[in-house]
Amino acid sequence: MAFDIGLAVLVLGVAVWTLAARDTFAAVIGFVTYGLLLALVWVRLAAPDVALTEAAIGSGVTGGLLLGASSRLRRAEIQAASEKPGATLRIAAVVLCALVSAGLAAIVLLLPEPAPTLAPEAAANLAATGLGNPVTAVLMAYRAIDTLLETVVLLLALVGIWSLAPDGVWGGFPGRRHQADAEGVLTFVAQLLVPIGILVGIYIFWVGSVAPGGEFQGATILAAMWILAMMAGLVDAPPVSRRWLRLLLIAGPAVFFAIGLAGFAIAGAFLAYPVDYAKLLIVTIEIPVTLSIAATLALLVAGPPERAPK
Amino acid sequence: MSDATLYGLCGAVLVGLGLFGLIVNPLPLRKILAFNLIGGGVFLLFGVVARRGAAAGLGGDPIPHALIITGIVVAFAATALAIALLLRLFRETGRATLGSDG
Amino acid sequence: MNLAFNGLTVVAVSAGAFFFMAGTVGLLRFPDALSRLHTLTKADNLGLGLIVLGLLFQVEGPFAALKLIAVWLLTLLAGATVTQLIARTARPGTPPF
Amino acid sequence: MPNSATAGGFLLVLAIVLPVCGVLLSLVLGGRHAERIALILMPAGLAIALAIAGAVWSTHNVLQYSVGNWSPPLGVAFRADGLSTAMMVTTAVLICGIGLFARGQFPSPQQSELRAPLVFWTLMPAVWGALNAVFIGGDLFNLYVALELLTFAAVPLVSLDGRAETLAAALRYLLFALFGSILYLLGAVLLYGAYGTLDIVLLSGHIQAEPIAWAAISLMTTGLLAKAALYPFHLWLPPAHAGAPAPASAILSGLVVKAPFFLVIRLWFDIMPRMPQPAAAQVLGILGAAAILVGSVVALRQVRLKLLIAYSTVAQIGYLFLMFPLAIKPEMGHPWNTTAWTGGVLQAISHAFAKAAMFMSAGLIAEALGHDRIAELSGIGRALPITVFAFALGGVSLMGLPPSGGFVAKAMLLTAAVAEGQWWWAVVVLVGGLLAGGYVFLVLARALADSNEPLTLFATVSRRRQAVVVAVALCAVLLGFVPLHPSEFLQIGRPGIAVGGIR
Repeated sequence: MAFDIGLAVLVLGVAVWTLAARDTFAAVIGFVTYGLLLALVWVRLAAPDVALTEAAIGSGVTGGLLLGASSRLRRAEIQAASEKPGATLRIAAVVLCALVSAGLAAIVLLLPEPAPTLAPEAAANLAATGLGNPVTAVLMAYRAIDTLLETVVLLLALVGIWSLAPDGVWGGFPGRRHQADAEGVLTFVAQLLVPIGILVGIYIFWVGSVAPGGEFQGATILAAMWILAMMAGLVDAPPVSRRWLRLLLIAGPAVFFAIGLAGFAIAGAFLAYPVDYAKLLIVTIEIPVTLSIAATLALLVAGPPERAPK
Repeated sequence: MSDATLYGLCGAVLVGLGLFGLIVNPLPLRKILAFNLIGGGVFLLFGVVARRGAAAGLGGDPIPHALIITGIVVAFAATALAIALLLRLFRETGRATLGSDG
Repeated sequence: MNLAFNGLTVVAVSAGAFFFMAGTVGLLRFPDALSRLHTLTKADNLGLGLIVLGLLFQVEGPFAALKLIAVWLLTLLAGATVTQLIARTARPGTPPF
Repeated sequence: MPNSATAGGFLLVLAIVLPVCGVLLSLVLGGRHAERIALILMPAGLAIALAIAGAVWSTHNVLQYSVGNWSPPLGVAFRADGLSTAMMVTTAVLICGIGLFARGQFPSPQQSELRAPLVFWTLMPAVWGALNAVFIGGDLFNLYVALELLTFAAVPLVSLDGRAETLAAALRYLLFALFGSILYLLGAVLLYGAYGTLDIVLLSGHIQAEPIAWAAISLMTTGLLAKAALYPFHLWLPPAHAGAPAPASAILSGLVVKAPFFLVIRLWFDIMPRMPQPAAAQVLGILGAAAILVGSVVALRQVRLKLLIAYSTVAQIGYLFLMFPLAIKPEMGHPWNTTAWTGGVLQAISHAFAKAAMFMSAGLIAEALGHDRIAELSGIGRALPITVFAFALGGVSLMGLPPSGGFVAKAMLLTAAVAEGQWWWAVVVLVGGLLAGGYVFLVLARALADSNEPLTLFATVSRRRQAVVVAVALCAVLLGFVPLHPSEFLQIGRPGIAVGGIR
């Protein structure tokens, strides 16, 4: 229990520091630390899947994105510092936020004692999905429609980011051309880490059906490796107009829809799986979805096209 | 005072802190950062609800765990779009602020 | 026999903890991002190495020992990569990419 | 578990799957195929919406479908009652109209692929699919994902032409939308913590009037009000809707803003029917009244036409929320409640058509004149008579003059207000109508005045696009012939409502 109190205080301390830091670069570093500490909290709350996701996406890729943005916006910060809001707004904000926190804290203490839960029902139906990991069963079977719509949400976010490209370079290369000298440490270390990272990503995706892990965490690690390869100058981001890239991006949702619609014929309902083929179908969906999400996350970080196509 | 309740209180304070950062800080990049803090707090509350619902041999209720994973991925997509908009605004106008009000 | 192992573990882990403490002090006191990164990588390599060394004595099978060493090696590799990337971003003046 | 779906459940799935598959296809094929795919989707989606309406009307019962054969609370259910079917048909008809109108503005070239056309023709079906997902969703987290789908499809539409102020408007819109959806999610978390389910029907069974339920509902309502741009949260709407290209602002103001309003209805009328909350409903009414007054007054002082119409949207959203104090009563069966309920829904539908017509006609005027400054609109009435006529028809519905949907909606709100003794809402409705008349006539007077020097038109506007705008405006007028008593169709699915009426 003492460890939990220490961890909770540390998380709050880092959060306060992230808000109070004057320099955005320091705030982003604080945010990444906050994300990793939160991953520790998830382990303490017996949610390993969420801990993986929080570490990989919550603090990893988001942290990388914020880091890149803070360094690009460093020049704009000097003249913006003057726009501090008035004292009255700050006091009102403090009062409002204190009320919100106090209310939420009171509610946490008021939560009903025999906590209502769906765990028994989820565990009972686990056999029908042929999966070992109940979280993956919820994501891919019980609430498969949420996961399906979420892959489409990622795709729309990417279309939204691509729509910010200047008209002249549409169809061109996203982001800037990263340079790194060939003999440098970064290139060497990247060449060593990328294969290992891909191996770890595939393992985490594969183990997801029986143990903590899954497609989102595995896809994020694969995306991180692609981002690392791009930033180390090993490979350049593919131009946006490439047909294979767009096929790769929509492969996940397309297969998900196809098998979902096939469910009408073979299992009587949309996104339903026949009991004895359930795991096979789910894994058949998860492979393209993992590849699509990995590509989408990497291109979300790369940003809109900035260099004209050849 | 189980550890779930402790983290619940921690989540409640995180939501308040993030809300304060979102309202007060004029820089959009810091607002996005504060938004991610609130997201962390809300998901922490959801995790506490899951931990309290531990039953049938599971460490926690799997439904909220799956919803939190979906929520984290959606929150990342939102952060990526907001930052792309901000960077394009900065390239167009040389300013990284939202003009007069917040 | 395990008394000796326990003794070695305590010594190694506390040495590791000392290096982490040294790294944290460095993080707080050094002026700019680059020198801070330098101290952190030191704490990471040596501190974690010593802690892993200390834990090797407590582990029950060779497979778990290999897993611990793999964790250390992967942390080293990932740490070096991340340090390079952050250093490139944090270097004032020159455009990062 | 046998799927408790009625026969038409398959249609509900198609209503979401078809548009989203269209998005995937147009992203891969790209180029001119995106426009062709969108044009194929329009009649197909309209047919599905009408088929769902037919199924709901014939069975006179809610169309329910459990996805994946997992019935709630474990799985997610789709439900289409009278209200969601009416909104789906409105969305289908309006998207077809806007799609035809947009063909002139976003022509996709034969061989190469341009940015704006591809993005528009990809995101329009995405908005459609997201709206359908919001209208038939039966699970609070599923509705959260549908709301995010809608936000990510709508925000890029605002900054489609890449100007600096539209980028700032899109960023502010996104920040408000994220603030809204995180509060909504927080409320959903508390409801799950207290009652162990996120399904709307199950929740309405479990929920009691206890502090945790009040906190969750107020958080979710605040979040949804931020997304629906009701007064004090309306700052982001005018620059975003005015900055977007004409078809995009028609979609944003006509349809996208209605989705969070629809969810507030789901919250207040479906989840908490038995909880006594007349006082809280008065707060919503007061915010609505404030939105009407602020929106209308600021609209009167606008210099640019598109900003005037955007502020008019802020005002008309206020009307939508007047429905809550009038239609919410502990004993829900009272006939006046169903009158106010029907009036509120009709206001949402007629405003969608009227506002879309006004934004599209403003787009045509801006295209023809090269600017949309109201002061220099004189002579446009002679140059583009059909467009100005369509703008006037939309204005008639906004003001609430017969025969228009706006009139029927406002009349029902008025009768319900007077019959229930809450006369102050009647005063607000009348003042709002006068102010709306003010800014519509302001524009029409300038447009119909004949200018002394000859008008130079930048671009000739095709007659076909003007005909589409008039057709959409006529839809708003045709709604005026809806009978003045609570419609039986909208009552399908309401818990235990006696369909009384004004005799």
